Amino acid sequence: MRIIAVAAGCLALASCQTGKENLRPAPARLAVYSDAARESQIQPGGALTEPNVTNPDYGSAFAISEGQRLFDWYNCSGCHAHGGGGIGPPLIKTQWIYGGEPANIFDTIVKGRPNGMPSWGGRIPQYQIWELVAFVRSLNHEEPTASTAPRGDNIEINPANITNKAQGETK
Amino acid sequence: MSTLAELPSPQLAAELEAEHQALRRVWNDRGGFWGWFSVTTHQAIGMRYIVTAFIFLLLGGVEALLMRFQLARPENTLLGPDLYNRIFTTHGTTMMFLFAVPVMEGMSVYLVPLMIGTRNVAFPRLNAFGYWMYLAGGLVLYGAAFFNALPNAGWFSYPPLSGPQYSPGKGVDVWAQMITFTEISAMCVAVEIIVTIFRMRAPGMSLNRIPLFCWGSLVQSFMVIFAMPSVMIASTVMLLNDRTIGTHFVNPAEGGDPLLYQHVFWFFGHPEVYIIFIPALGMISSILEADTRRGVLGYPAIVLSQVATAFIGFGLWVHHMFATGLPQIGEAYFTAASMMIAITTGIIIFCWIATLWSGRLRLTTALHFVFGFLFIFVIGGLTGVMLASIPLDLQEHDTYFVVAHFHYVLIGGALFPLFGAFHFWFPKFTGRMINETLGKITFWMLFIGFNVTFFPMHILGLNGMTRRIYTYPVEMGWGPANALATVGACIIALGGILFIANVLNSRKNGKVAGSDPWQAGTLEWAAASPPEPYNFVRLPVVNGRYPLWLPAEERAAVTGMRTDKREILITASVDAEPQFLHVLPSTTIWPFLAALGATIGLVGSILTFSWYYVAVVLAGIGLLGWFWPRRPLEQEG
Amino acid sequence: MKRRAIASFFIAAAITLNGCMSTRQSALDATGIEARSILHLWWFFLILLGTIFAIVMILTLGALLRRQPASERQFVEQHHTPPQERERKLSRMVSGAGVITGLILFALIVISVITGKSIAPSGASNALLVTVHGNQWWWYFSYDNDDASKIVVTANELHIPVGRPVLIRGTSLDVIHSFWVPNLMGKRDLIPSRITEEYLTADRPGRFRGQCAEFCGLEHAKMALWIIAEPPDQFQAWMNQQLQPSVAPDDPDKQRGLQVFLNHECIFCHNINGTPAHGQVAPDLTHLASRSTIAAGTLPNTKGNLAGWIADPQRIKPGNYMATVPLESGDMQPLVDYLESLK
Amino acid sequence: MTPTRTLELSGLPRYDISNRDPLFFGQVLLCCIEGSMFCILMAIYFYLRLSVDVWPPPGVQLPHVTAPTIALVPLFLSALGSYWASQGAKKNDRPAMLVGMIGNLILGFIFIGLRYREIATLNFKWSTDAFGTITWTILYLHTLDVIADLMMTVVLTVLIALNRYGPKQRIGVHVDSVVWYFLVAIWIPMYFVLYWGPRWVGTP
Repeated sequence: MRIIAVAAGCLALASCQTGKENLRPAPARLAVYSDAARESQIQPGGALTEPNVTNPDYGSAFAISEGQRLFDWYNCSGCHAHGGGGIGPPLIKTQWIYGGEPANIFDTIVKGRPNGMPSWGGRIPQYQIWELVAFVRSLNHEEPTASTAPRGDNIEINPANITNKAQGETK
Repeated sequence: MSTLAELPSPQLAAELEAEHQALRRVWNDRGGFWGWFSVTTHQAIGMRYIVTAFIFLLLGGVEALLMRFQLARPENTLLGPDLYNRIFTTHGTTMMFLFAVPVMEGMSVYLVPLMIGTRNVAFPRLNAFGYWMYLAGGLVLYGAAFFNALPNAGWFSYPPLSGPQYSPGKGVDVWAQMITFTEISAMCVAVEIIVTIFRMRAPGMSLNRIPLFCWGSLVQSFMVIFAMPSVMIASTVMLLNDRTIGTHFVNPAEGGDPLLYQHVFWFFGHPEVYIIFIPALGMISSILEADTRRGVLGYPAIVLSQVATAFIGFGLWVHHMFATGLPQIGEAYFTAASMMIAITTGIIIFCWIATLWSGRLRLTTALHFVFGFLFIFVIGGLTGVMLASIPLDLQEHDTYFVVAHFHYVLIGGALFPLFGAFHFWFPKFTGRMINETLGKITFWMLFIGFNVTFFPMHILGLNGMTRRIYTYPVEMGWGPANALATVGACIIALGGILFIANVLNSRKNGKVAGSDPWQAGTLEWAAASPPEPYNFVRLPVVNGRYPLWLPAEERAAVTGMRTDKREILITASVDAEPQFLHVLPSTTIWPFLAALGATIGLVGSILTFSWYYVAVVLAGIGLLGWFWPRRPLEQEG
Repeated sequence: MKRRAIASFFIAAAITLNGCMSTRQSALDATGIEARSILHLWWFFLILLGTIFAIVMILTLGALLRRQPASERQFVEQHHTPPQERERKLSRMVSGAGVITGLILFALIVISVITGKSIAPSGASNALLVTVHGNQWWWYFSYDNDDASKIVVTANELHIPVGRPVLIRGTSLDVIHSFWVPNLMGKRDLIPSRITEEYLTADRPGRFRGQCAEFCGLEHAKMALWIIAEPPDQFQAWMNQQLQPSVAPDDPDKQRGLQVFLNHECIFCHNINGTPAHGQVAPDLTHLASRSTIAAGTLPNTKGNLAGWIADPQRIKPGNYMATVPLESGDMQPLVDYLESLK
Repeated sequence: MTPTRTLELSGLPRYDISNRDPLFFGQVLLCCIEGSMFCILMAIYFYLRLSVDVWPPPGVQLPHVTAPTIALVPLFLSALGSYWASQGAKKNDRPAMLVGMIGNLILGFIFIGLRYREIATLNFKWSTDAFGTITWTILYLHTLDVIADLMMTVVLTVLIALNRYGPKQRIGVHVDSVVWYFLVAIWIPMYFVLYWGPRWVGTP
């Protein structure tokens, strides 16, 4: 029985964040960083360039999955593919041009970067940026395995493919 | 030992008393803390199954009440969508996997050795292992509640909704692994029940003399053997691996198919209904025999119908998938097969009605439940015929009509017989009579409450109320019928409380029952109430289908078996001629330890695949201890 | 408690009967050709099976209530079986009942297969082809047309002409959904990577509600749709109007509303023809104001509701994918004014 | 009411090392469970095969056929070892049991070695696509079963070698051989499905 308790404890450690679902973001998490080009350190929610800012969504399977959806919906995959890169740099890697800490990725999304990465500040609220950060980091196994999906369910985004398939053609 | 007092010769009485003492020494389980984990007698384990399953019934019932309160009025905000989804998933899962199947298994484990006249099941340690796995599975599911990881994708968890992307978190993994636990347990019981019935019947109990309840258990066990692997594949292999290591069984982007899961799941899921229902048929037959004072009319017809039901039951899984738009010719076949099953169940019911007509009725609580069963189950069966018709199914599928249908079939077809059986065998389980007046009040509360709850759901379904919705707008007009259903659910709950109170009270204060309070005909009533751990001082010899209804001078018993070992008699599979003697293992802690090892590994594997290896190694160590020969070794020769 | 229960029961009964009069969402109130043939089959089944149920119950109660002769009683108590002759007679009756059951079921199978054939998808030449995509938790509809510029796309509300068969060709882009408008036709699952089809034909004008019938996640309960059946000329007029690009904002307030729309997250997901907004993952808003509900049938389409929905979608439909977009004070009114002008 | 008439059975044998033992029945039922699992997996294989045009999908090599075909030889021969051991068990012939089981073990581990080599050279993983998934699953589960039964044989061999055995262990040897026959037999259809199936009914 004690061993079960220990095993349950391990499960608890790994999944207390895993199971968390914030369906309705708290008002504080709705902040939008409208001043995308600003270089000042003072921002709502604390100094973001500080590399030791932790992602409030760290380890949340729900947030990672939301981030995965937004990654497609906001067409990040248009440039970065599904993490492999294309027009934009690949996101599955060890070398980060602008830093790979949560705060750096957050900063990159908010401010944009030269050579094509648009600034998402002013458009999407803080909570979604953190979800995207969590997803991007999960691509590099920097989120707990227990909260990361091993594969997506990216059923053809383009419905035309399905029609073709139904008519007997292969993709 | 009231039975000994009636014996003719004092010398024989002394002999029997000595055998009884010796058997008691050999068969009594060890006491103490570790002794509790080492039990291997079938009465103890059967009772643990039954009690544990009733606790899960209680939990599932509380969940049902919560859902009913949420739906009692339109736009209710008692439970949010997330909590509601988790609760209905847990309710369905609990009722199917942690209550209905295990409780039927528990009844079989307890009653089958008594009814066929032997001392234990064929594999007592496997039996213990199966129980511990079942308990662990239940604890895993409910333990997950503390980690916000209750499953939320429905009790059949269709992908892609239950897949890695649309069900983040560990809920569905917990669900899938819980299935592994309960299926291992079900398979353990199935194997030992089949072997027990085939190899360990009392001398003379040829196949055509097996009590109908045992036929039910036998058919059910065979169904478990062939159906349960399918759900292991669906949940553990397909779903869990898709979710944890990225396989593509159901991922259409890489050549998988979400419908494949549905096929594999329902290839198990439909037989599952009969796995629950067929033992209940056996219970009804047993109650009827005792309370009509006659053997059931058409014994061969009932047996063959049960077997046929089992066979057909494997051929109609697609009727759960009519709305998915499969090819028409196949659908017509599945319509026909689904309706055919009404013939076999119909014949069984006609046999029972004929039995009732020609018997001498004794209106016990148990017989009340049989009548309740007939009313409810016939409605459920007839709505089932409707659902087998594709056009009607297209309208009724996944609505409250289906919810009503399967509650009529499962509560009517399994829970009512089970409650009847529990009242009927209560004296055997506890040695005391259950209070019949309270029992009848319980029956009426359950019967009325049930119909008030579920009958309006037929109408709700036809009026477009779909399954698994956590709320509905006022304009739909579903409010009153839902309110009524909630009232009915409260009546059921009160009936349940009364039942528990009656059981607890009668256990202490009921009238002492004696070995055969109902003057029934089958062997379990020849054992003491409650049975001694070895069941019979001397194994009975059987000369007819209802041995206890034969004149006393025609009865016989086996002598010459050792009383210093847990020895049982192996008889021929068909005609039950004695073949050889066989020693069963004694109490042992190893099944518990093996189950514990498997549990640790399987729980870990919810997080990471490699924990399966831990499960294999730990369970392997458990099995090693389990099978390691004890000194002194069995003598040769 | 009891009186309330009785009262509610009568209300429920009254509603059931009443259901046949109005066009509430119900399989018992068929307004389409397909639904009607299913309904006829249903009444046939109900009457036949109801009779069988009554007979079985009479037989059961007969066993309970009949007065048993003392001789018979004694015989059973003694021999644990009735006299042989009686047993044989009962067995014959059981066999007879079994045979009759078989015959009735055979008839039911035949009639059910025939009905099934009559409603099954087969090539109706003049059918209107509509593609439906189930999404978590809304419906995408597009009217097929060889000319790509004439494809009408809408969401959650489907207009169909009365009397003309409509071929619903569906799939899903996320999880399995099920398309169901009970007044018109049974349900059809929408399955990722598969195409499923069904025909429905409205035989009178009206508004018919449907909803998703396959559990599809958090907001499965709030995934409704409306089918509006109209006479063909009205339907054509509606189509023509839907083909127009969106109404350009004609006053500063609405112009500001459009700017708010374009400058916020809205633009990533929603499409409004005639503006730069071309998001494809959420309902098309080009003619939002022509629809009667928002959020997949969750709320009536009014300015107040729309404002409430935009301000806090997670309160109204917790878990849905509409982002909570923080707006500056003063932005909401123009935005709502603009959206509600998109006739 | 214990009856007075008796059936005297003290002369019955105390065990029977044959297919009449309950353990044999139980093991046959466990094999039925395993067998239905593998049948369902093969059904899944064909279901997935039939739902695509190209099998295996582009970019995936067929599993090599040579190594698994060679591996059939030790597999079949090892069944003879099992048979030898089970005959020995029935006759209580300790050397025969030992020879049979050790032979079975050696050949069994050769088979596992070849299986390991084969798996190591597959150019796809379970996470590549549906073809990889089902092929890996069948291979993995069968390998796991074979290893589990070999472990059981190791334990029994040790017991017999230590002379620490009685009738129960002899029945164990007999039943162990039955399991091995099952694992050999069930592999035959799966061998054809996995290696020849895609070659005969796959796309050229």
